[in-house]
Amino acid sequence: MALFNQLIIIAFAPLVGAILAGFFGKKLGKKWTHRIAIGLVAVSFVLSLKFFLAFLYGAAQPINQTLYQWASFAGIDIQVGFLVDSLTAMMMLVVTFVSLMVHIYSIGYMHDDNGYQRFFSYISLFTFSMLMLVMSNNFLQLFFGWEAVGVVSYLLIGFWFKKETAIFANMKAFLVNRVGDFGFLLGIGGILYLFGSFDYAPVFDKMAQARTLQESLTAGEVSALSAVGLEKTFSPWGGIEWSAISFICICLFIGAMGKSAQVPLHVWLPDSMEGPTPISALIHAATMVTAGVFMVARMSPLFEFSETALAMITLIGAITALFMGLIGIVQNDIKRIVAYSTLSQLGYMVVALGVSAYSAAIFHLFTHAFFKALLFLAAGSVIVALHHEQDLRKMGGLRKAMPITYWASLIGTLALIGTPFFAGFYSKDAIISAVAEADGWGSNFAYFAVMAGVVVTALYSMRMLILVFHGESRVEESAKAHLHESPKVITYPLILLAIPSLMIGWLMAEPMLVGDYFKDAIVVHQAHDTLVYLREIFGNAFAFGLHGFVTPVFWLLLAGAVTAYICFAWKPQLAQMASGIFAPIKTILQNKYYFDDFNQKFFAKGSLGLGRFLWRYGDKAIIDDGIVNGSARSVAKIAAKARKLQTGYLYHYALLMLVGLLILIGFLLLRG
Amino acid sequence: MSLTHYLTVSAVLFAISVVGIVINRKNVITLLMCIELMLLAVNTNFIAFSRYLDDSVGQVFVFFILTVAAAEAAIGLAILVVLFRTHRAIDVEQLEELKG
Amino acid sequence: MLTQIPILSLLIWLPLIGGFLVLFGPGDKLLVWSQRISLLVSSVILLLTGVLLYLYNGNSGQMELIEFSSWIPSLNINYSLGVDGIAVPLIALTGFINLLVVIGAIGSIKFRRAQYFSAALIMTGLMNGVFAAQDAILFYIFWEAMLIPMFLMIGVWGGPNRIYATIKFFLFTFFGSIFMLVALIYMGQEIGSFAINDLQKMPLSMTAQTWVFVAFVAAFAVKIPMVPVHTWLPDAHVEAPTGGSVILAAIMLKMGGYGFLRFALPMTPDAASEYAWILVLFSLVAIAYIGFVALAQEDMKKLIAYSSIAHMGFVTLGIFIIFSLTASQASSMALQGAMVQMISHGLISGALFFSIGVLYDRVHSRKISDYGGVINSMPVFGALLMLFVLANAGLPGTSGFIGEFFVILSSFQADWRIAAIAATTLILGAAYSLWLYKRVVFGKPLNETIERLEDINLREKFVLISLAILILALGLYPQPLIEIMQPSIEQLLETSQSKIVEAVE
Amino acid sequence: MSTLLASLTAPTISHDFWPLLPELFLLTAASILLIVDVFSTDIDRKLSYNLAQLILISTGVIVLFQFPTSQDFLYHRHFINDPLSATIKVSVIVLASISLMFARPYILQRKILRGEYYLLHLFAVLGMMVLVSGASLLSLYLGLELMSLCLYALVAMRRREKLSAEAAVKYFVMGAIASGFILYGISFVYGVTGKIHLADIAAYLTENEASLTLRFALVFLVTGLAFKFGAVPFQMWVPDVYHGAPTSTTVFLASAPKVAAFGLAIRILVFGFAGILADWQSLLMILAVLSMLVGNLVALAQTNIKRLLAYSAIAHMGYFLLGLIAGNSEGYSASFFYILTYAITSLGGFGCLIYLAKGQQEINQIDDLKGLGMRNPWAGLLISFLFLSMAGLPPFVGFWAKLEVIKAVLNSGHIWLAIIAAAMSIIGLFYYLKVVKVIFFDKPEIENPIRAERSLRLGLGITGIAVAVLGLFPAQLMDLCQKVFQYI
Repeated sequence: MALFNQLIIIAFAPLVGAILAGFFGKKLGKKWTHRIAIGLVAVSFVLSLKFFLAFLYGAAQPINQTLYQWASFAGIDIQVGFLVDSLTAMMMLVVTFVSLMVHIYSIGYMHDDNGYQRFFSYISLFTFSMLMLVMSNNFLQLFFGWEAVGVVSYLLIGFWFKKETAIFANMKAFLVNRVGDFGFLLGIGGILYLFGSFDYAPVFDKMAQARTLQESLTAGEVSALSAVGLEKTFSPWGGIEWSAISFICICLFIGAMGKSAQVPLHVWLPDSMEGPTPISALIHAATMVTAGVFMVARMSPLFEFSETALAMITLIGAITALFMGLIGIVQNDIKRIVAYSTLSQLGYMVVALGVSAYSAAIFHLFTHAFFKALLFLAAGSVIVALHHEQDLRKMGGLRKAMPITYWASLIGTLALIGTPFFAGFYSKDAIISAVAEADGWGSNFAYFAVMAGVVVTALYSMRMLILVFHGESRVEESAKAHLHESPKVITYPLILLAIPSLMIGWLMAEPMLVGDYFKDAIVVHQAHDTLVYLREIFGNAFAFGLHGFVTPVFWLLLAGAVTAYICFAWKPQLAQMASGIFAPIKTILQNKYYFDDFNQKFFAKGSLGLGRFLWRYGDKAIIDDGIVNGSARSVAKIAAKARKLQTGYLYHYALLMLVGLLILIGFLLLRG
Repeated sequence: MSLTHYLTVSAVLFAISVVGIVINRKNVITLLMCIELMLLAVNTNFIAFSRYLDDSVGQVFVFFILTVAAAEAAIGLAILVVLFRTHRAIDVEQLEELKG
Repeated sequence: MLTQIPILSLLIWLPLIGGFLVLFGPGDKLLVWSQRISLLVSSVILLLTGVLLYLYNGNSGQMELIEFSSWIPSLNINYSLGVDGIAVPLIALTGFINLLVVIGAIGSIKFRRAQYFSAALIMTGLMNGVFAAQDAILFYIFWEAMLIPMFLMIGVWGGPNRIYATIKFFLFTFFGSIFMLVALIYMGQEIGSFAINDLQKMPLSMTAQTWVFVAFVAAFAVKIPMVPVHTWLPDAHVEAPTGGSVILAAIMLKMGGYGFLRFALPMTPDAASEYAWILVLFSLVAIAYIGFVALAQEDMKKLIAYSSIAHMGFVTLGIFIIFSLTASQASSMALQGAMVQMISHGLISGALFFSIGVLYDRVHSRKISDYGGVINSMPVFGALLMLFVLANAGLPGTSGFIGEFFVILSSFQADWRIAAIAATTLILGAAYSLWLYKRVVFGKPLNETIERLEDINLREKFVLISLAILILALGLYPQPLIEIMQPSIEQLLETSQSKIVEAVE
Repeated sequence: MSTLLASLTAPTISHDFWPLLPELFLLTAASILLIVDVFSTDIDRKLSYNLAQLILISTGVIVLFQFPTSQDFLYHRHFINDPLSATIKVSVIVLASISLMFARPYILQRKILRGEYYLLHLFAVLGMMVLVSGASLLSLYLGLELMSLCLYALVAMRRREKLSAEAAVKYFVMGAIASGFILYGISFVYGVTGKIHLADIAAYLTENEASLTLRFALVFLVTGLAFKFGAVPFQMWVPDVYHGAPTSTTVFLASAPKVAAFGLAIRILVFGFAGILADWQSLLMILAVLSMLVGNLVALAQTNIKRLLAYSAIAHMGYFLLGLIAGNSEGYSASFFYILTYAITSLGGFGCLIYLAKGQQEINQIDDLKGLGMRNPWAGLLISFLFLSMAGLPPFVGFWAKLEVIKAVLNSGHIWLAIIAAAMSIIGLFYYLKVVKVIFFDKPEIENPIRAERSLRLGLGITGIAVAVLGLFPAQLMDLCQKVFQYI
């Protein structure tokens, strides 16, 4: 079977599943619904795996083919098509695998929800949209997938549409994402303006030319760009000139900030936890939120040419990585902690992008997908066991009751904090070393941030682990009674995710980090190549793992872990003391740096107020009452006055007639 | 006496008649008389001109005007009678129901 | 054989005749009869539009299916019809919407039904006339005559404040168009012909062009409507019956854009390019300002009405941005955007007004605050409305996206700041659409009336689903529509350019 | 009567009376009817009515039979017989007969059971016929007076009615003043030129420069014309008379005399004073603008429908004058088309008031039309046709009328006039819409459906349908209106 047809199957099988589950779910019944949905996702998983392996063993060439012409006129061709190279293949694998896991997991998690079929159709639809996003070979389709995943996430966050918080959260998520898309669309506009095409290929070719030029003539980027005619500039107002490339890159990155929840557009992600836990794992940890990272990596040929954009990316990533992690420490909602850790991990990826260690970023994306999905699903398993109880303070000591879940989350946590040999270790160390290498603007701060982030990550992760599974149980009596390990449909996905979390790191680190797996997908300029050092010291995965124990990173995470142990397991009163001492900081953290309050007060209330104002005074008062009805009124007034002339007295009539006559005569005389 | 004198006379007559209509507040009969006066002023004009131009048409015209004036007066008086029947008075001032 | 039939005349006169047949027929006494006739006629019209699409081969971009017969020789006014790629889609839209309106009316109109049907049919005929007329005066007659049935529709079946609304609507539109009439007569008696084609060719001095252009803008800006002459629309929509709102939003507004494309651009290109910036400015105002105003509405219909104004802002933006574009590629993209936006807005706003009608028939209120948690009792409706709302917010994959996308991108070619302002619709549009949806559909059932609502019946399903299908189909594969329009759009650009040369020398 | 005139100005009565046949026939027939009516015992004068209609129709037929193809002056050039006069005659007759249809049931119900009523109609028509064929100031004057006197009487016809009497007095006095003005003007024209034949005056004006006195006289003539049209500032009588007169008379008053007056205007201004066109053009401009302004504005404030129609009539005269202002045959034909169609429309407009007036009770207020659309959809539809046509909306004939005059005035280069006309027609639309709104949107107080006599339904049907049909196929009438001016 032709490769392209396989791609079509990969993309559209989940869509078929979604349609069947959505329209015929009630007829099919729960059992057949999930069977069909899972089967179809499994198909695309298997095929994606095939592609991934093909690329991994260098057997495959990138495929770039058009499915159909979406619109074509006046020399503009906008198509729907697939570009599959190593990067895409990896993303496809991640998406389909996690999605498959979540599908299976959902059988158990959503078991007695009357929106069962709807849920399956949604997650299948999401899988389709995400695949369309990653497999796209042009900006329009990218944008389509971009918005489609946004919509499905909107639907899924608001899945329990009776919960006021849920339907608030999903609208918030969509709108914040739209803010990002605003920038993204402008970026696409810039692409069309600069390259006159929507497809990746011409863009990348142009940039490749520029790159070769630049490396031949050592004169710096502007001359190279001008040589290929890309040195155009935009001017926001008189005087100031922005280089078009930087403008485009920043606009695109604003889109990425929306999707990948970077400060200040991160506010939607914690609230998105209102949705069912499986989708938190699928969408808000593994796949959708990483779309931004993927997009920037995909656009690496562009970003490489914009120091400005890269610096901005570094900065924002660093801020997110550190400060969002800090919030995680004070959260008590199990899912929210994981959410904030996701934010901070996304920060890590973005920092990596900023220092043009794209492959490190993507690798972290890859590993993170597994262990974060794992953590979420484990949390979900706990939540189910406690009958939808999410508060840490009502948990504890669950280790014995639910061993599988415990071990799963233990592995996840270790991977997350970057314990050597675990998946997270390789990606995170790579990022840190890359940042250390970087000398771009803001890279020092970034280095500090990622290092501090290690401690913070260890702290909140261990805290969570301890408060949930260790110590004495704080579970309510009602729940305690039938507290037991979750059913197989829940535990099997945990196990299946635990395995990669454990070993994917040292399996893949070699080809992906230091190898040339991404050679045909990711472009890095010599000047920016920050993974050089890593390559030197890497040796092989095992050696690197051992080397991990002697890096400062390891000691930092140990410090964090130990602190967590002391404060929450050994001497809880210390935690009380600390929170007493750092009370002001704690309040700031608990209020999430007041981002939400500000948005609510300023943007939400503000724009509504502005709308009311414009409506009352612009439309109603000035235009309607003033101009429209006003003129009508004045005409009526004049009419009433003019009517008085008709007094009814004969002699007035005669007089007027005489006057009229005289006027006419006078006029004639004046005309002469 | 030259033509202008006659014209002046008729002009004065005409003016009187119009002014009469305008200032008269009381009796409708007066209006009828004013109208007659107006026509006479016109007649004077015609006679004068016809004499001046030495052309008989003007005088013929006058005859017609006189005839018409008679008919007009007849109609006017008839209407006056109707008015008196309905209003029990023939004051001009009372004619102000139709207005606005 | 098909090529022999005077398809355009049929499209105009069949609905008119049908309308009068229903009007003077037995009326409500024999309601079934009236309904059957109107349904029959409407379906035949839709069939005929199909035939039209089949007969029309838009490769030349010239007028096709031309019909000509002398009408008033003394004034050289003729009954001449013809269509190009700009008119055909609008006629098709008209036929489609009309059928839905008639079907939708069957259940929801409670009194004087037959007259309602006839009003709808008559309007359809007249609107087809507007799009098919190739003689300026003939165009004006259809354009103006169409106000009368709409006036009656709003006034008879409208809401509590209908009188004010309908008279406001009539006067606003008349105010605009009367000056257009003067302009048309002026041009016509200058060259002794009212054929649109001749008027497009005739050279005009700059001053003359300016005045004529002002008159055109007065007419079409009111119709489309542009800020600040838009205030008639919310009132008219709020008071109009569902069908009235649908026709108003889906087709009547499009006439403004059609008029700009057919008259203002080719007849007065120099004046247009001279003052394009003003209209671009007001289009941007419409997009941003109206976006905020829509956010503040408490009445569902008013909200949708305002969103229509914002969406029409994209049409005018797309039309007038071309004058600051150098690449013909970009300008045809802009015009494509404007046209697609018109068609898709016809579908989407129609769908939204139908949906509101569905709610209104059940709850008899348009206030958003009287709703909440509708989805609990009306899941199917909720799902469909979700699609429409997202389409209204310009979601890729729905038709609502294409127009905005093209217009924004092409205006980026002119000046990225214009694009930036226009792109705020991504945020504002989503904000008011989704907030509306949240308040009306999501949440717990507000009260037991909401709890006991029955979901849409077969008739309503048919109407809404057929709209949904079209919206998705257009969004996923717009190419057929674009192919129909492209040659005419190039032709239009051609005529609008060439005249500039004439007038310069 | 005009035989008399012919005999007087001619040395010997050796003339071909053939062209005069319609007038002669009408005169004799009317006189016979007078005698018949005196002896008829029938209380509601059915016979007289039918006879009157018969006479009108046969007169019309005669006119059509000898429809002139050329323009020739007869009887010492006091009488002109050309397509224009013939056309106006026919239309006047038609209008008169339709208004009689409307009048019949009205006067039946109100016991205005005098044969005179029909007689006066006939004589008024005779007056108009003479008027439009007048080729000299004398014959014009006589025709005018004959018409006016009959109308005065007709207004006073409801003799128990206070308003009717008041209206009659006002109309009479003002009319008399107007004709006084005209006469005064004529006298000066005669004085300066020494001629009373229009042709001679025209010739005089081509030969020598117009003296101030002559233009002074012209003002008086124009004033008289303006009065007959009811153009501002000589409109004061219009609303009062339309209001006070019995509706049956108003119907007639608002239609036929306007057309006749158009004839008068053409004769005097175009046949006589074409030489000083610029002068009367500028005078008419003032009148036109004022009329459109005042008429539309004040109509806005009316609650009485008869007065509303009266003021709208004033406004329409403003539009109508635009055509004359153009000062070329195209403009005249536009005006002619306008006045004809307007006459038909207003005939219907007032006719519908009669149609709705039941028994003794009158239709005065606009609100009396409430819910007509429900009580009688057909009538509602036809009546709204009439009003929309007056507003100049397509596809009704009023639109074409406006289009033609605006085209004419644009053609003559007075763009500002066209713009004023357009702006005013917006105000106009507003009050016409108010009427349509009352007809269709308001709930009726009395639900009972309206049933009316056949003649009424006929009259209303003719006018209403004519308005619509002429709207769709105006070409023939337009061509006619242009043909009649081909001799100028």
